[in-house]
Amino acid sequence: MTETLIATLVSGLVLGSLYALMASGLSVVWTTLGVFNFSHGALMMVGAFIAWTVSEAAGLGLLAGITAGTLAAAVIGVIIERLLIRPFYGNRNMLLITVMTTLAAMIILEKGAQIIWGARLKQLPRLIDGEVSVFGTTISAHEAVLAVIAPLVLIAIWRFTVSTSTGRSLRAVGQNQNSATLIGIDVPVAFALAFGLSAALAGLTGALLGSIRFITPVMGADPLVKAMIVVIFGGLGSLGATAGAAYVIGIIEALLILWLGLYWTPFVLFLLMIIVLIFRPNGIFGSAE
Amino acid sequence: MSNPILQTIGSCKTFGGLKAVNNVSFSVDQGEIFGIAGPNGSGKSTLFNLMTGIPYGPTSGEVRFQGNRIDKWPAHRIARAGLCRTFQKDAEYPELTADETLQISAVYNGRRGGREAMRQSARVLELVGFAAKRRQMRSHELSVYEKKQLMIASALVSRPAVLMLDEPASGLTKPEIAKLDNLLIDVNKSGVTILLIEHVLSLLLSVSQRLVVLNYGEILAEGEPGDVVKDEAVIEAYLGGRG
Amino acid sequence: MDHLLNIVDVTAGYGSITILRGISLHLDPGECIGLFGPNGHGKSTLLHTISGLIRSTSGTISFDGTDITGAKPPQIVNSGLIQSPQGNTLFGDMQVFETLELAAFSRRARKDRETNIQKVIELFPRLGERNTQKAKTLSGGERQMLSIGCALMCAPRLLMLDEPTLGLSPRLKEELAVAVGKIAESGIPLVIVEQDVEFLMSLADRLYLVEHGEIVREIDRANAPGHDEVMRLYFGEHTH
Amino acid sequence: MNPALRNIVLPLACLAMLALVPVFAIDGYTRHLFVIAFIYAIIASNWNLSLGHCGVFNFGHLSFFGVGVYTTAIAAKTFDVNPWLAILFAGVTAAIAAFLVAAPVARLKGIYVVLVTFAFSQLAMQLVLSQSYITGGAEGIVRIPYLRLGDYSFLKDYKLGYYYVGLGLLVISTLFLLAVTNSPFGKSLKAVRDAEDYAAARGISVSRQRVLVIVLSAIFTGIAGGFYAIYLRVASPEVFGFGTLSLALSMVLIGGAGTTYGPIVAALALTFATESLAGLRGFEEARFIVVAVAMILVLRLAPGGLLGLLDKLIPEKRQE
Amino acid sequence: ADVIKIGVLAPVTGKAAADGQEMVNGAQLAVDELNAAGGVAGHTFELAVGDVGDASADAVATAAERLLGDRAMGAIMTGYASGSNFEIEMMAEQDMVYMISANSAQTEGIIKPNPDDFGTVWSMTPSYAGYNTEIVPVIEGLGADGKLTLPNKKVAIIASDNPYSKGIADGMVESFKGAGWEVTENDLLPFGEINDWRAFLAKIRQNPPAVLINTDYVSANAATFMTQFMEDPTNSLVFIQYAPSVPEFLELTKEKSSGVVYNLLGGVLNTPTNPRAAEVLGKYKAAFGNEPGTYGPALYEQVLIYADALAKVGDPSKRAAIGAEIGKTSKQTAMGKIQFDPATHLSVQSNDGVPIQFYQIRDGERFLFYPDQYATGEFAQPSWMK
Ligand SMILES: Nc1ncnc2c1ncn2[C@@H]1O[C@H](COP(=O)(O)OP(=O)(O)OP(=O)(O)O)[C@@H](O)[C@H]1O
Ligand SMILES: Nc1ncnc2c1ncn2[C@@H]1O[C@H](COP(=O)(O)OP(=O)(O)OP(=O)(O)O)[C@@H](O)[C@H]1O
Ligand SMILES: [Mg+2]
Ligand SMILES: [Mg+2]
Repeated sequence: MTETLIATLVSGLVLGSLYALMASGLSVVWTTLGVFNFSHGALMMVGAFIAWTVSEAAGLGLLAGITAGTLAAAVIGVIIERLLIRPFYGNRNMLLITVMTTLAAMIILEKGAQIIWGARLKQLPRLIDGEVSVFGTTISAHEAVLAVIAPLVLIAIWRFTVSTSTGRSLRAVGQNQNSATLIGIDVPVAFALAFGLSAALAGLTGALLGSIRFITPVMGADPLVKAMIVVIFGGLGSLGATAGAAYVIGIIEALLILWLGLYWTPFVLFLLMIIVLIFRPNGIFGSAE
Repeated sequence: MSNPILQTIGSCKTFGGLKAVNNVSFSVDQGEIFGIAGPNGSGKSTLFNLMTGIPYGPTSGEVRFQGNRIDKWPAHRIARAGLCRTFQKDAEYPELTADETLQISAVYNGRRGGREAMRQSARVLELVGFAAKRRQMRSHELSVYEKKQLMIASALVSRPAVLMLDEPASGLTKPEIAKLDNLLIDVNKSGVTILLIEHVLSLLLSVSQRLVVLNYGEILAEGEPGDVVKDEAVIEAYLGGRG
Repeated sequence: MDHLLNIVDVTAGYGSITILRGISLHLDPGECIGLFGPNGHGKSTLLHTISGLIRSTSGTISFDGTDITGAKPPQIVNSGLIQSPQGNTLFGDMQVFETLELAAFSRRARKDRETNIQKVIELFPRLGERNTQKAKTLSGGERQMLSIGCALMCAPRLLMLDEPTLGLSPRLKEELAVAVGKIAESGIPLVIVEQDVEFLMSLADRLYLVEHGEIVREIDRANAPGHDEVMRLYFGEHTH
Repeated sequence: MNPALRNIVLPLACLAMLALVPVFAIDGYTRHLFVIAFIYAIIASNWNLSLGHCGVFNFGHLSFFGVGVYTTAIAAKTFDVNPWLAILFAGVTAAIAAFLVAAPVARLKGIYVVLVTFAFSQLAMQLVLSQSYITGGAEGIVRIPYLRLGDYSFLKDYKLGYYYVGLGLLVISTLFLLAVTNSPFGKSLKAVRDAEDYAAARGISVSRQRVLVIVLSAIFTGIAGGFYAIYLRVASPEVFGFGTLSLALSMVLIGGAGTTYGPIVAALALTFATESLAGLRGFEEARFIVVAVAMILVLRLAPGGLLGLLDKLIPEKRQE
Repeated sequence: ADVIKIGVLAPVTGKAAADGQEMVNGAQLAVDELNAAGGVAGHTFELAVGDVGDASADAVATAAERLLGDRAMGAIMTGYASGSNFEIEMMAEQDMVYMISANSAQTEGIIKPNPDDFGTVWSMTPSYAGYNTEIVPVIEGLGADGKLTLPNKKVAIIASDNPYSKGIADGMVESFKGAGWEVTENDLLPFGEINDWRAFLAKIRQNPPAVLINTDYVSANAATFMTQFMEDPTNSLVFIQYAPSVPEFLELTKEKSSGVVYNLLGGVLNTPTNPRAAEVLGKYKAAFGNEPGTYGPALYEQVLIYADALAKVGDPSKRAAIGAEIGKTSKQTAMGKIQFDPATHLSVQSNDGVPIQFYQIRDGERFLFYPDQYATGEFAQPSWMK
């Protein structure tokens, strides 16, 4: 019994780390710019495909692949910001319109990827092959690595946005562009920066996912939903909240799978979330006004 | 002869450690103009908030209005009961015109039919001196002053028993303040009780019949405006040298 | 003519509406000018245009000899032309101190950030007390203080205050007057938009009366019409 | 352009044209496209009521449609209720479902609503899939009875009947929306959307308006779902899928959130735009890209939506 | 000579695009071949594609309507277009020739009540009943022949919540119970992407069965299942429904899938005794450069069967007649000998008609080991089993 429980907790942590990675980028643009980027999943997909092309097709090795994927996603992110977000700053319906434009971006990226790479599944090799045993439960070494990388990445971004002047300027721009401008922040640059950062995270996540899931044009859909859930559920306040939520959801999910089986887990998970949000309308870690 | 229409009894509002309003009790008589002054951050607006339940009620203490305890009522119910406030930050419905803004206030309070509501709106807008030619403009295009006018008008059109104004004169020119002065007197004559938060002394002192001064969330002084402004503590905390 | 700030025949507005109809004014080093006039007649719009938030449709604005018409706001701020906007809400979810630190954003400002913060706190002790509170929960007056504080953090070489006394208690008004006086003495030239004419006259060397987006009257200390004159101007025009 | 022209003459003219379409479009395919477009137009314009007018980010709107689809399907197939009645039932059940969602949502702000409503639609889908003995699970319900009037079968005449039923529903739904949005209630929605506290301070109950608007937006969405089921004679879980959602959403936003006719125009435009490209071989993915790009262009040229674009072309002279 | 359009209703975009594009390719192959041979009865052919995308009812209906609306349309082919096959109705209402290669349960459900209304609709796949029953005798047979040592008489089954997987799983449970086996696990998963089978596998490892069955036919899921099973394999024979037949499954799992067993009904019968299959596969590979799964060859054969019927009738507009002709088909195809059951319009399953084929994957090779008359190799005990 206890070892199954430990096994569950371990896989919960791994899940949590994955979710944290998926959500962190989304959280960055959301908490800074108040833009909900529906192309975030697609950016992961692009990262994965580029990584695959560089690493497998071109045979330059996995690390080169991952780097390329991250960078490529970042570039595309900046382009998306420039063409699909920037024109709508200050529009009263900005949130809604950008939902639409980023959805459009998602479509373009997914269909584009299908034209370029075709519909057949692809997969990357793992960072480290084989399994490691944590507290007597075997998980793939690759996922173990992810579980370590995720928190590090999160802490890095968090430090950046709260305690560096640049990081703060991103938050400022999101909250009041006029004031930001009046203290000399270059709003467009800030927006581009935030978006590039977020997209880079997406690309990295995608490239890492590409080794444990299959790379297809629509592979981003599920992570996007997960990320959305985590970000909102955590409370839109901060990255900390996002990370917290990621692990909470991960572990709850694992436990539910253990007790209810895979079939009813999503159902109950959603139910739980609705209930929590009814009682904590600003998310589990959101600061109550 | 005093018949209080609005009372707070030991009202408190705390934010974490901070006691923004600390055990404040006073009562406002039917038909008077009641002034509230105090240094910045002394809890005036918070007092309005907890009385109107927007966005929060008191942490503890009672609020009584026309004999009922209202501190647990939802905000809109309090408003309909006739406790109508304005905000310190200018608030507006960006996409609605002045007419529409007033129309909904009228309908959701007096529950009067659309046409009647329109007539009312026109009257009130004129009363507050809102330029007729601007009535069809969307609120977000209005100037700061016009937004203020509109906010007061929308309060008046919902036939309040008590009108609560949070710094209506801030940012107004002398002439505008003069107009506001007259307006308040007229409204008050028509039987509306007025609560007035104001830093513009000329206005505050000329209209209010009674005055409380808050400091650090507590009542520092209360009474005839004339006397209150002579109070040493008030001068020290609020008025400063000019007196 | 080497005015520090020189505005020649500027027109500007929002979309199809023109607000400023050919405004010209100037300010010399070490000088302090005041703008007053009825609400909604374009004072804030003028400041916005100077800061580059709104593009002027014609006319030229030059600061410190260089033409900044249509320059980008960050450039303008970097050159030390700072504005504290009207009724500002600042960054709702940021704490008071964070905001002040951030305000020293331009390279020029960043180097003496710490000393400036101290200055601001001296000026508004209240901000010290509230240092970790979120801006959106500050009281009206506190917000006003923070807004001015930010402007000071930007290491201004010319400071524009839009209705700085808005919502300040009488006592604080006095203190602010003193403070602004100090700022002026410290050699920073000022443009002050203000409704409280006493406040204005106690500080400004020259006053401009703004109406319908035009300068209708310039009042100089020299040919000072005196307080009542100004008042009359004021009451005189209010039937329009 | 002149408001009267814009709000009355133009729509009536369009309606007249739509009424005449079947005279020229005699083939089932074109008419089918119109029917589908009408259904999406109803979904989008009603969604716009909660999303555009009241700012409630209800991402569960399509699940009201789904509820409608299955209500009618089950009523007509399993309990052989008359299809016409079954379609009306859909409106009722959808409204009830909407009330269930609205209750928790009413207290939530902005983006949080997205999560709860999205979660709700997922729950709905899971229920449909798991209760396969009622809903047919992933297989769905097929061979649903079709519409008849007397002994006239709507399967005849290349969908002529369905065309006019669809158009009729769209007209009724639009009149309903116009009535709502022009009423003080409609105005109060915008107030609640833009300034909650202010609205509350003027006696408007924020949560009540939210609940109401969600329920109202569900009625015709559900009916449209019912019609969809009867028309295609199938109910399958894909209606809860993300594809339909994003399509409808794009119609709302391209049409212009907050306008009544916008989403309808967009629905027709998008349906035919996508379809006109659908025939091309080897162009299957590219066609989505083209449409997406078109969407972006519209949004950039007219953030106010298609109708906004119309106003730009024919600028209305503003009264100073 | 005029041109007859042949419609392909397929998920060319979206999740199932890989299948969809293979369907189109298969049909294209046949059409090119027919045209090269100068057409049929003086008609040449042209392909028209109707994309059903995510298979939402209106997408399917719209695509179908577009094809149906085309006056030159002679027949419509598909592997599968919707989960429910509801489009069969639309086809039948207009006497459109419509041939399907999957979802035979749904097809049967719609047609069986009154087959005469569906004279033009025919399914290349036989009833799936075989999937439910055949597995038990085959496995027990292996045991009896000593090719496989069964540690116990336990079986664990996991299915995904869609009619295909669920139906087959239920059927298997019946058969195994009937044969006196103990069903230790019988789990159901939500239909869709499954990235983590470990919870289920954990239970398996608690109580290892002799046979472990997964009826989730999505190749990605199956591949994940296989890799995660191999992280810590138990002493069980692994059987996966359909998925291993998809070429990618091999590419994805590589050596990890060595030993897994699957079966096919109406799949390509690639064996020396049916040279037809090798020929078709060869053509496909030559034309499109990759190994097809089932749908490429299936649609290729569908088009040719239609062409034969057309050749007999002559006039493409006599679709009812053509439908009837198709019904009479008796032809050796890549899937074996096709004959249709007039009661259900499904092809008939039998060892010398369309057989059920059992395969084992070993070192990246597929070995057909049952029925014996088609066998291309012996079954060998998987390396992870003792
Ligand atoms: N939501 C909140 N969270 C924390 N502190 C708050 C909150 N709202 C108000 N405060 C604090 O409570 C005190 C009283 O605020 P209030 O707005 O009532 O002051 P005020 O008297 O209206 O001042 P002013 O005249 O400047 O408007 C202030 O110090 C303010 O910072
Ligand atoms: N965003 C906007 N869109 C359209 N018109 C605007 C906008 N902002 C301001 N205006 C108009 O510009 C005119 C001038 O506004 P401005 O704020 O400059 O006046 P002001 O002199 O600063 O008044 P106040 O003393 O009240 O601040 C007003 O009539 C106002 O209606
Ligand atoms: Mg206040
Ligand atoms: Mg101003």
